[in-house]
Amino acid sequence: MAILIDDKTKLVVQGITGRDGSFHTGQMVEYGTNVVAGVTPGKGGQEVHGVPVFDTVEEAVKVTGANTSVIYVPAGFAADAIYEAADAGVELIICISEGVPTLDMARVTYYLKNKGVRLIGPNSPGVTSPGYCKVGIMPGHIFRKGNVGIVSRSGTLTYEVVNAITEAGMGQSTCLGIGGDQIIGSNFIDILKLFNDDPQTEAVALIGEIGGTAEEETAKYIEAHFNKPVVGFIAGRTAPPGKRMGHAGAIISGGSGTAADKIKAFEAVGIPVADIPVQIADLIKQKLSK
Amino acid sequence: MAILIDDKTKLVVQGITGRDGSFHTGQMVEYGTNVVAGVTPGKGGQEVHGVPVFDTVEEAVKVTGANTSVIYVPAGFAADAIYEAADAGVELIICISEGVPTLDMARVTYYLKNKGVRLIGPNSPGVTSPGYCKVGIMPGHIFRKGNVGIVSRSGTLTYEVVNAITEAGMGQSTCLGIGGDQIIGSNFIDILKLFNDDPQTEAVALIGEIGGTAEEETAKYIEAHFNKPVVGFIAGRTAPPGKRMGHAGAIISGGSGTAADKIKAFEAVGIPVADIPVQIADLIKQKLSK
Amino acid sequence: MKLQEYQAKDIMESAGIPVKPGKVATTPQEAVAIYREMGGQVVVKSQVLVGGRGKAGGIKLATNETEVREKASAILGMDIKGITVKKVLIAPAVNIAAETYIGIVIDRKTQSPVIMVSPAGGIDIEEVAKKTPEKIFMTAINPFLGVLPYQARALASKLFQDPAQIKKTARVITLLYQVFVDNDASLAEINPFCADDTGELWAVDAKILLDDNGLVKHPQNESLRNLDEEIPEEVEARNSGLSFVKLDGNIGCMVNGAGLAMATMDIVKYFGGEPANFLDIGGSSSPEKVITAMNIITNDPNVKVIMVNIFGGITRCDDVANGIIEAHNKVGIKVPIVIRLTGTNEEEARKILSDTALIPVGSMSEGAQKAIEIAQTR
Amino acid sequence: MKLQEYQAKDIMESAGIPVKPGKVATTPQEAVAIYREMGGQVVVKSQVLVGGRGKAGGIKLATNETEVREKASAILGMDIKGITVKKVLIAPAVNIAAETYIGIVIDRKTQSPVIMVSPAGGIDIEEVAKKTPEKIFMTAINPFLGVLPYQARALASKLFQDPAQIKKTARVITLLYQVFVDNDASLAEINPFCADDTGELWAVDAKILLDDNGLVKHPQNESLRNLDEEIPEEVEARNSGLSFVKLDGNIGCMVNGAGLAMATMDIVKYFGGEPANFLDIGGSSSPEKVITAMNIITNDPNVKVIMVNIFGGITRCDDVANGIIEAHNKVGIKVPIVIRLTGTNEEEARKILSDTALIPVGSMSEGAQKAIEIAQTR
Repeated sequence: MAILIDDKTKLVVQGITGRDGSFHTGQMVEYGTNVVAGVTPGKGGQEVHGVPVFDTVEEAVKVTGANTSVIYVPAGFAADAIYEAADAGVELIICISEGVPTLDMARVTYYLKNKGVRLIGPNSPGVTSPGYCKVGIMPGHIFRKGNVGIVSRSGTLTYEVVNAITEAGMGQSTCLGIGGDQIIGSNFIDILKLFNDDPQTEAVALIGEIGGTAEEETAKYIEAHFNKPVVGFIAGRTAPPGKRMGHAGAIISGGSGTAADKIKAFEAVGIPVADIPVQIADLIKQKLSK
Repeated sequence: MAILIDDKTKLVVQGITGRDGSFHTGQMVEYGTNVVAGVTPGKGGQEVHGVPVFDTVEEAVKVTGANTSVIYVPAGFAADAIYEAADAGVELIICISEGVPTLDMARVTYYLKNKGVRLIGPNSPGVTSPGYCKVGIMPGHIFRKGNVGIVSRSGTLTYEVVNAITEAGMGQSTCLGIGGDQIIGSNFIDILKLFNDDPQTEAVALIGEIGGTAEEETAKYIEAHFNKPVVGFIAGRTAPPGKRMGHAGAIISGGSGTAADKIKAFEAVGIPVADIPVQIADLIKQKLSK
Repeated sequence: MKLQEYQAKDIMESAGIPVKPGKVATTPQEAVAIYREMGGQVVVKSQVLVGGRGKAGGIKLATNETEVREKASAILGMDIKGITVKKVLIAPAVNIAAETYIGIVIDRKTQSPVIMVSPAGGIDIEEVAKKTPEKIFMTAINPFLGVLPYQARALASKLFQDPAQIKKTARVITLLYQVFVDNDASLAEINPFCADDTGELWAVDAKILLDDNGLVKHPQNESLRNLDEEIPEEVEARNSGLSFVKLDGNIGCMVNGAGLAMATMDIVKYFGGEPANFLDIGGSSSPEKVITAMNIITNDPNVKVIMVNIFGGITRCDDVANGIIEAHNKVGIKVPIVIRLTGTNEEEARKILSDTALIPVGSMSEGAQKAIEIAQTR
Repeated sequence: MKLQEYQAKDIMESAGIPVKPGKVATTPQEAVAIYREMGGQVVVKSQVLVGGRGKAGGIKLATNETEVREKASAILGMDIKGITVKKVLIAPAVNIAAETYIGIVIDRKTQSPVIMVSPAGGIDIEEVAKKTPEKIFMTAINPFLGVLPYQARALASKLFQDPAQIKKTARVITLLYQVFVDNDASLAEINPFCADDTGELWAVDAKILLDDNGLVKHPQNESLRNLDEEIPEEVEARNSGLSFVKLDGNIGCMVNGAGLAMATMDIVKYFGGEPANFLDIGGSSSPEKVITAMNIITNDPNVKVIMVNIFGGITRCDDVANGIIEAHNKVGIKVPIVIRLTGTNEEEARKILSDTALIPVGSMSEGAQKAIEIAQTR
């Protein structure tokens, strides 16, 4: 099964002729993702790694039946790309672009809510369902099909955890980054609902970081509604207050959003929190062996 | 039963301290409508015809449990009043104000669609369910409880029809004006759906006029989905093209929106069309006696 | 409210849409003076609010002062569909290589603005819609989002192939939408939107209709009204909060409510008469309004009889009755008045009207028939 | 990006928010010259991007030239929380009768801007939130609708009772929202928003934070940066597309990805070390970026060892390896480098790094422990 993407995924790549779009299209095709189309306005008719390029998402969807989109366009154009994908009837949009203006996202998320379209990101490393396909920028070789779902606010830190799980002899159902920005399309709870319903997923690793209160709300949700074992990690225990730690959303402000608060919230509902990333694999193993 | 308003209606009057708002509040109270609150910013604490006035709709709803709102504010403030009512949790909003800017209404209708709030109007004479209550500006004394539903783009023309039906010894389930503007909250089809489900309503009089193609679309809908007898009237057979006939929406433009087209569309699906308003009563009588 | 071409171009130009800078002249002398500063080939265009100016000879090219004087003289004072030309626009001519269409209207079905473009510009878009509908491309615009860049780009690419022209056209579409929204327009149109022989793009003709209901938000736009080309009675009616449309018949109508006013005209026609006008005195009618209404109707020498049809909701019948009596006294109405009053304060009104020269009737049908009978005998 | 009070006031004033017109001085002489044109009672306010200026003595009243010179001299050059005051704002004093609070922030939960108002102004809003949360009123704003008139009115009526003051405050709330949106702010705050003894309303202090991600839409706002008050290395990092935060430890960190960079700092601390910085070299890293990153880290004399931690996704390990080698050659790095590379093009990277002085490790834990060991022995 897996969540979000699987063997029914037909992908259109927005910004396919750019440096990142083109490179990762090659990587995705190589991994086995069914990349059916690319879009760059004015470049319709070209091909990238054998994938046909269209001028608009509407055409791409009409011709190829694409149902999922991944966005590699520069930050200033990301909102427009998301609207275009949503209006063209794409069901799932995965936005990799980093640095999208926060107010653009406030409008986008309101619009999509009313349209019933799911957005992952922006500032997401993408989604990988090992054995099916990968969408985004994650390195494919570290994955192995298995029963652990991974959801994270980070990119490379997630790979670290994936790697640890794979090296510990386990595997992943679906792994995704929800993005490090303040306003994002799907939050931890949205994704946990999917993991809850996915028979392949037997445990979940939740990788949070400083800033906001998403982890605290997620802890409450897990206590009330989530039926599978969860283990956690929080990045930024040593982060000073008032400083943006790379991600737009990773900032301790007005004393709220600290790692300590989040760890406390997790532990209060029985979610063990790893001290260092590699421990996550051990914690999951313990949970699953019970 | 009736539709839209009945004995469960708890009305809040927006713009209650204005000339029209105050006069018609008196009329509605006299007719037996349960007017629970009025709103005029800065005039909270006053009373109008025994109805308590609040500063905001939110307060009015909180204190009185109002579930329906009627709006008598000047055109430039109508959109804000509608948003306020919708945000306060009112389920049905009836907007009497005439001359609301069209683009304001484009925004309002999009907003309400996503909120699930029903709007009648603007530029509506209101809604009357004889025997239950009346909301708006219709003269109460011409009504009589009965089995004929009336839906109209007009105001006074509707009274003419109501009067004819009453004088012919019949009565009305619910009578309403959907408003004469280009963009309105509820159209003929929205209302016909309600009449279809209302056991009290046994026949419907549909009063259209020149401009747009709402009547043509309604004819198609009736043919496919509507189960009760319908009779029609179209105002503006003698209207010249390109001239706005009072209502913002009553204009024949580019050869479309003529009375002839609309009459043809009605008759094509078996809806008899009266030549003069008073004939509607006869046509209904014939339909109901079959 | 319709704007003249030059007014529409002024608005579009200040929004950043490429328009050849022209000037308006009311005399041939002014036209020549404008030409002296401009030089080259110019177009002399009559400024009237009716279509078909070109076919009527109201648009001419000129390449020197003599020609400008001749063409301006010929066009100024010309009658186009009943309107006398009082202004001409003098603007540099564009060497047209391609003519396209860009327009924005309100669409009742989607309840939103719709942008229409067509590569077949320069002719009436309704003609294109009839003959070659496949050449019209439409996009409904979410009123909260406005035109999105991807939408503007996709529409622009239906008009031009060259990437630079597509980019510029997308910008013009976005700016035209801004003009539409910022002025609460009901139509904003560039037809033709042209590429010249160097590839530059120009709005060669422009049309804007303003939403009358939107003027409350843009009172400054009231100054753009072209009262010259309106029927004076319609202007007077609007200024008094009445809605009036002149027709050709001899039975004056005074009604409250637009639908009932149309139905009243229709019933006059149905029984064999000819209505002289549409007149809606609206809700909340004051005696002053009724007086103005009576004045406007009786200004028309064709009117042989007046039919008053009032069904009171907001309008109180006694107000109307008082107004009619006052009007009678002040204005001295010479024609008979058939009057039907029903609804709020009907009794009071009847009392007010008793012992007057007015002819009371009990219904619309009776009123129409009575009015026709009187009109035929006078 | 934080703006100074005078910058925030300039923006608010041009939006139409009532602000007493002040001017900025960098010397006591300038302050006096400004005062000469102004007269009356003025306030001399230090312009620094840290809170608590009043308590630190950075805000003083003055009523004549001598006082202005004295206060300006005292404040200019003063140290407030580590920042040297280089500018003072001279502005007419307001005779405050009531102090309120108006602020707008982005709320992650509702995913929209939220307007907060409080009748308890003049103190830190977080204090109010803690001590008297019932005195804070919040409204989430639909990003498509903006502040609706009814919302502005309802919020304003929480601050004042007088109808005229409510009306003006509602207008200020609406304008402040416009400022927030037009500049893609992440915070726009007036604290205190005051009524003076005549009932007039004034934004007495103002604060704006701009969304760094929004600057792409408003490049002109880049000129508002206060580089004076930033740590030079952080500025250099930003200009090179890196994300850098200086800390107090002795183990320099260079990592790709913000989450991994935080986790690297955390693991250093976990094993008993002290990180010298947060440094995210981002995705798509070029050798040039790595060189800049190395330069920035080694600028810090505290740094005794560098821990490089790269997990390749977009970032290619061979790019990073090349960058480090180049940096070594060009910059001449004197401290040992512990390096962990895994992910895309890992093999190529390993080849590039073989036969160099770099210390390869197999995991984050190993890297952190190795780095700590080195730091302790140097």
